[in-house]
Amino acid sequence: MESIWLIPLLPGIGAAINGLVGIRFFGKRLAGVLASFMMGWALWLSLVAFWELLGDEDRFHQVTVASWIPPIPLDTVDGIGSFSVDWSFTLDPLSAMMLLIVTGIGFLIHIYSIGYIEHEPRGGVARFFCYLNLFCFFMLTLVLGSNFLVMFVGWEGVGLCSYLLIGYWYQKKSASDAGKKAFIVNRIGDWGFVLGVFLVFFTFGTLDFRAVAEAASHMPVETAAVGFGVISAICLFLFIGATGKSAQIPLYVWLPDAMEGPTPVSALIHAATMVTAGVYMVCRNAVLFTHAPMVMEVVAIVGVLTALVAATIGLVQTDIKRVLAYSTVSQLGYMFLATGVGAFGAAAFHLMTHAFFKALLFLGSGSVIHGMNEEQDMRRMGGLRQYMPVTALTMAIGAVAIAGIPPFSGFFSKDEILFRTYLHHGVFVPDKVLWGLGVVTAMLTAFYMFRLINMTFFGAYRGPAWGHGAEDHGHDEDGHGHAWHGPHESPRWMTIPLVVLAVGAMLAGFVGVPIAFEAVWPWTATIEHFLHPSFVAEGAHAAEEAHHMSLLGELGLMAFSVLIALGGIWFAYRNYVERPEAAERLAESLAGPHRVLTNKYYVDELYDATVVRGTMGSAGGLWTVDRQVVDGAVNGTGWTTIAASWVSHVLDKYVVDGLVNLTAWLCGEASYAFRRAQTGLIQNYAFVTLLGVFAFVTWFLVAR
Amino acid sequence: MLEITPLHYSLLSAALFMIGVIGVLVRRNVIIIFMSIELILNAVNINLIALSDQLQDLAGQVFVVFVIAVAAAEAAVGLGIIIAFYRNKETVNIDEIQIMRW
Amino acid sequence: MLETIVVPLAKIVVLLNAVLVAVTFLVLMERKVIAWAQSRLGPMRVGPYGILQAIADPIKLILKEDITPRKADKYVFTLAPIMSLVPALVVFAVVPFGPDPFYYLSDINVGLLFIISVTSIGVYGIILGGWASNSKYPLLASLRASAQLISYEIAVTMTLVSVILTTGTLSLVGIVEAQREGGLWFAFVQPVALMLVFIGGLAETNRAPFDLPEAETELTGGFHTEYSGMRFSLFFLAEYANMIVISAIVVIMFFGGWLQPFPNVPALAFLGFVPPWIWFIGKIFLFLYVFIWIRATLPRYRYDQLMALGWKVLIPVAIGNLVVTGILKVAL
Amino acid sequence: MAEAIVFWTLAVLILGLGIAVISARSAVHSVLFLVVNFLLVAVLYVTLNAEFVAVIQVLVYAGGIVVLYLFVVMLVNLKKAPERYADPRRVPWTGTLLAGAVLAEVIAIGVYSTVSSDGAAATGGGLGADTPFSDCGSLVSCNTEQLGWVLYTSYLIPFELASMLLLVAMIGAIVLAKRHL
Amino acid sequence: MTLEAPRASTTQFDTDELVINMGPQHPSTHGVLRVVLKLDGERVIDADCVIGYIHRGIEKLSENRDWTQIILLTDRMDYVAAATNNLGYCQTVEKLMQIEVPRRARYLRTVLAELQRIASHCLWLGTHAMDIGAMTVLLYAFREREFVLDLFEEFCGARLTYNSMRIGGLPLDIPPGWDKKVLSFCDLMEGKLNDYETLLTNNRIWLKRTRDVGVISGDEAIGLGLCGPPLRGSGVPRDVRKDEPYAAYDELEFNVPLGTRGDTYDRYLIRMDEFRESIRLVRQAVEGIPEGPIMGKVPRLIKPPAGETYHAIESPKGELGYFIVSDGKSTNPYRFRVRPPSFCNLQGLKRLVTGHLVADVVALIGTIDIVLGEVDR
Repeated sequence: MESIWLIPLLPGIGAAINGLVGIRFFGKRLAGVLASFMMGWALWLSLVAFWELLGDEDRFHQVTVASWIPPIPLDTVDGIGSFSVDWSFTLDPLSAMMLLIVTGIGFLIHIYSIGYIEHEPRGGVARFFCYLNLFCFFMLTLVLGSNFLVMFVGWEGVGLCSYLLIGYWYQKKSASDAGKKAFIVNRIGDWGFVLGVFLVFFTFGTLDFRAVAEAASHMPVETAAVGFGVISAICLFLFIGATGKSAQIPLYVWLPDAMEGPTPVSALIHAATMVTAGVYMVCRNAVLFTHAPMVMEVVAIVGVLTALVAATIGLVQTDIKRVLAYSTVSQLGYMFLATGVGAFGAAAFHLMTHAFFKALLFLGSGSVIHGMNEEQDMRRMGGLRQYMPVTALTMAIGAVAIAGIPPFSGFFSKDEILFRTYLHHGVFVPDKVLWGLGVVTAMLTAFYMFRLINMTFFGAYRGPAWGHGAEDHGHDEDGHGHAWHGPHESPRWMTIPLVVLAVGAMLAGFVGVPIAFEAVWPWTATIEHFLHPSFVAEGAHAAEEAHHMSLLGELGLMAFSVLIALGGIWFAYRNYVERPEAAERLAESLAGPHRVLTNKYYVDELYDATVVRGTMGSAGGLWTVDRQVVDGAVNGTGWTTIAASWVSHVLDKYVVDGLVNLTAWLCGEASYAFRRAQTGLIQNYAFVTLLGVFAFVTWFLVAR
Repeated sequence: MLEITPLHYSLLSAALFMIGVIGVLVRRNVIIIFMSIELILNAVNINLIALSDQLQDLAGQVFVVFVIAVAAAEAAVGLGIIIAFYRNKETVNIDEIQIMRW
Repeated sequence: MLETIVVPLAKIVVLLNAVLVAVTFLVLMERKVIAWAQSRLGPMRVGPYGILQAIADPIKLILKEDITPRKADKYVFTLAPIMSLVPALVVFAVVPFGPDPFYYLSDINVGLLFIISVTSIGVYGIILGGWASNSKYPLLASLRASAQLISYEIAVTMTLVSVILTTGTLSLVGIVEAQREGGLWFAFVQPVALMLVFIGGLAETNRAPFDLPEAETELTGGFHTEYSGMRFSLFFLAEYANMIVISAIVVIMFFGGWLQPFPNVPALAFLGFVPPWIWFIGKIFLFLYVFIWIRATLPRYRYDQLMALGWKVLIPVAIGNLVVTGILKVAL
Repeated sequence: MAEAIVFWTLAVLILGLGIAVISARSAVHSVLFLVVNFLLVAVLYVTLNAEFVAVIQVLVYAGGIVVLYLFVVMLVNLKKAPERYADPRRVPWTGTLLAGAVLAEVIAIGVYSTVSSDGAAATGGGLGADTPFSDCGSLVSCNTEQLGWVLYTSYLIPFELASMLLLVAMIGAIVLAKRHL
Repeated sequence: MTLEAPRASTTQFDTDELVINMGPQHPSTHGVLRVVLKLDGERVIDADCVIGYIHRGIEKLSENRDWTQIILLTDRMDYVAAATNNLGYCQTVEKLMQIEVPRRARYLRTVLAELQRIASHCLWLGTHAMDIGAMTVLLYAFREREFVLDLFEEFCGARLTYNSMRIGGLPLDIPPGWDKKVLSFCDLMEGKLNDYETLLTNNRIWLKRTRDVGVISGDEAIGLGLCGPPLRGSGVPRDVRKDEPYAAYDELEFNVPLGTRGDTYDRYLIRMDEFRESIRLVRQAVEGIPEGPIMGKVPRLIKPPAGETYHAIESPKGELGYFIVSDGKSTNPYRFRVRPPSFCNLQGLKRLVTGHLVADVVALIGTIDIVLGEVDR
């Protein structure tokens, strides 16, 4: 465990090698294998660290590598505090879980990428793996960082890598635009995060998570009765940060656009790891948030609204990756819903299962896109089951998992969230409203996921023809020099990660079986017990809130949600497999809502009209002011100066210059007498020096 | 005469120093003037080394090392100037290098 | 009296004669080895297999007319070959041929620096020889040669510093002793340094592929074009003596001087029956053979390429080696 | 005795060669005398138990700086005699006399102080202090390692400054001497 | 290098031009060539070739010799490739007189010409490598050249100036067993070529000395009138054997190696390939020698009809052409003019060396492969 600092460093080294040397010199395979090897090594170290953590009583281990910022006196609320930051890393259950997710899924995605990226030019491959490794470096720093500032380094770093990777095909304008969008939107969130960090230091005088939690646990809980206090402010700011990184309302708009990046990137960054950083951060500060119930309520509302809105948009999207993107937003909403109702364990659990099945789905979609020669539109697919059986099967597993059908992983985590929401008593919102919205979202989820599966893998093939005389679909522009021979299964490099992830998506849920199943499965709620120490302050005794309900009621809820999900699946099956034309009729009959959904509620347009136009408009206004008023003033000043200077000039020329010239003339006349001493012969000057020495030595001789 | 004291070294140093000074004053070839300066520096070094040995203090030797470094720098830059000058004027006679007076 | 004057004097006489005789036979060896490399026989007439050629060559050179060009600077012209040879021979004062004081003239505590500084004097012979001839080609060649020598001297000296760093002593005997105690020749500890010193040594002795100063196809004989007879043979002697010096430095610094291979391995202890000085001289001749071998094989560098190699490759690598050595020295 | 012989021989040679340096007609000869002079000074250092400095003197002065001089002398190879023109205003002989006078005065001071100071310690180790030179093995002498310690501890900053000076000089010399930058 | 700097005027301060003579007694000018180099430092800014040191007036001399005697004179032009000189002359006269040469003679002429090419290239390789400092290759290449000379000696009795052809055919038929020896020489030579290439082709120093040295583009090479390997090194596919086949070349298979960069290294590679092509040609020709006479129907008194003709062959150095005018009355040519490849290629030297260092000059003289006997005639 002492060497956990090595875990982020290894991909960092890989990135450095690939970036500094690889882009010029490495072959494609070498770059990929090097990056994957570094990730594999990091995975191995993570597993070792995890094993050691299991054997550790404290479930907490902190390693300080070096001092970063030496103590600086800074103002805090308690007078002058000492601001010092170390490069220190924490291993506790939460970070250990994240560690395994990041290294494990990261490793699989690296391997997958070797196959996915092989048609890129040589330097591009090394650049890609450099970025990917760099991302893992920062993500691991974020996860392991034991104080806000180290986390912030990782936080910004993953933002940077996300930008770089979204814009990986930077020649494509849409890709570079999407990268910039992601970067700028994230900056808004970071603004909140940074303010939160400032406030944390100002309040607690430290940035260490554990110390902050410890200090916060001694402060009163800021319920509605107590009022909106400093902890609530901190939490709100931090949550703004989280909305940016985790794509929640109102800052979710960047994530769908981020699908311009290569698919492994979408899987790793925009589904499995980076976007969950916000959730992770909220969980990490669970103690703070539990002391601010009003903010918790806000989190829950934002979460559930995001989940619902994204799910509805996802219903009508036709781009396979965009469906998944909105699905990701929606699932992240679920996670925030969970944190909002205080179920941090459930949030983390859903984070983990989501990482599995969403990475799986993305990689599967990548495989489909790869096999369809960069085709992303689902309307051009269909019936691909027979061409790419492995992809179809694994993606179907992923879809079942996300829909929440037992015993696949999604069922356990999502059900846990819904169950906890059901039990939650809100501050502003009436009880069960959040739950109701969550259930609706669950149904929508099941529907759009199976819509995706059905449109892609079932039904008739609707894509372009291939072979001799095939219609050229403009796909030759993408620079892949190879001819397309129809949809095909992807290479081994890509399918093996799919299979591994599918197994994970199937089985990951069993670490968090609900207590209701105690009778048939003795190891219930393992993960929540495991994670619990991370969510309470050190001193606080581990009093788990008892969420009790009758066994029957709990099972009923589960059955209800499963039924809902099955309903969604059935609806999708009816509309897209049995009677494909039904979907179009439905769309026509609901033309208005359909158009709204297709245009994503016009949010982008809204932002464009308000924020972007507003900024541009005000900039134009300011420019006008600048030109008319400021420049006018400057020009006026200039004219005045010219006029004044003319007066001054006259004075200068005759009076001042006259004096100066007179002086110079006098000097010049006088210097004729003296200038003979300046012979220009250096040796004469040296002679004078020697004369001085002579005088001095003579004085010395005589005076002694 | 037979017992060599630091005074002997100092006087040797003084004599060599003055030889250097005379060289600087008498010769007109800039390069030889530079060499005379090197002689002066060496005279100083002899003094430093002798007194370092006498006073059992390494500072003298350290200073000699620095003097040698300075001499190297001086030679490099000085000779660079001579070369540059020679390229333009085709002379190294110091009496012809005097147009910057007045 | 015996200890302080007679014995050292006798050693000096023996050593100088040995070196000069070794040089004459080295010339023969070079001719023979190159001839074999070129599928020729080499000198065969004088003595059996031409062995006495080693005697005949010097005699011929000594008996030849010693021409001094009319416009040459006579004193400097005479002095230059001497200034070239003397440093090459003086170096042998500190070269240890064996472990006991019997085998060397002196073991001073700045031995390596002494060698470096004395060899740096040798460049005067070349410059002055070229200048005093009062002729274009020799002057060009001598300026080239001295620039080459000074450039490569920087690289070699820097590299030797990294070896000094590993031993902590400047004494040549101390360096060899350090290799005995370490049980490993420095060739294995400092392989980069070995390559640098060897390449630098080739350049400093003006040997192929760095034999620009005497590139006969380009500058008709280099700085000693105007020399003949005895004075030429002094330059000649100096060059070959320098080869021996460089070989000796390489052997002492990297191949354990008089030590047998792997001195600490008991299984190889039987090699101890060979006297140390034989090991030493044997290794030197091995390196001289490599020198000759390279000359028979490689074409010649161009002057700018040679300087680029020195300044852009060898010196940076030497500095890098020094830094790495320093870091390792501190870290270990 | 031996020390005296060595000293006087060296002193005479050093001074003689010094005079030769400044009086040689040809600059090349001057350089040659200078080299030999430096080598002899190095020998003098050895007698004063400063081997390291002696070797540095040979390596840097004789092997480096003077080679530079030689290069320049050859590059500035003039067809016309470099010292043909003499400015009428120069004062060489007065200067020489003055230098001689200063030397005489210095000698006088030295001799005078030797005669007058019995307790040399009072003047801070006066020049004439008749403490004989120490043998090898003391703290100061014969010790390259000691010199290294002092150089890298007490005199570290001057040492680094000297290296900066050399760097600056190097760049300056390149800029000055390069024809087309 | 401010040695004896000739100064145009005192206003030009920065010109340090140095004029040095390379040759006529210089080890690497391949004979008595004198090159006047104008140097800026070590960089060549101008070069003038001074030739004529061994001018013997061969062209004028030929106008006073009868047609058969001239063959002897042609031996003395490119004295390291005498057989090709003979071939060119004989074919020109045959063209003038419209004599049919028997097939056997044509095959034998091809064998001789290609053996001569191998010998000439051996000499070039040795001296070129020697100039750049690889002394061992010289002796290796000369060893193999000796074998060729032995073959010639066995055929015609001479080792350098063969006088090996006659107008209308050959003076002698080959000795018995000669063809076997030629074939075994071909096998030997192939192995030796690999030896040379091991020493040079991938040698870093060799690459440094030849790569990108003396680069000349194809257009420029044509403009300067270069021919032979220097022209083909710049990628111009010009080979008289292919373009205007003579002797038996139209019946044999061979490739014309071409360079891409036009630098010294490419010219080196081309000549190494030409070695191999020549061996291939010799093999084919020797194995395909037909039976039959070795002399065509030639009148006892050779007296071509009045007229003029030009005929060129591909000598080892390049395009060797003869221009002959006959007045139809006398027994000697009215006008005799040679277009020597060495002379034409030497004109490119100034262009090649300008901007390079002095040390490259020897490499470049080596790469254009001149023989002063041919340049001066």
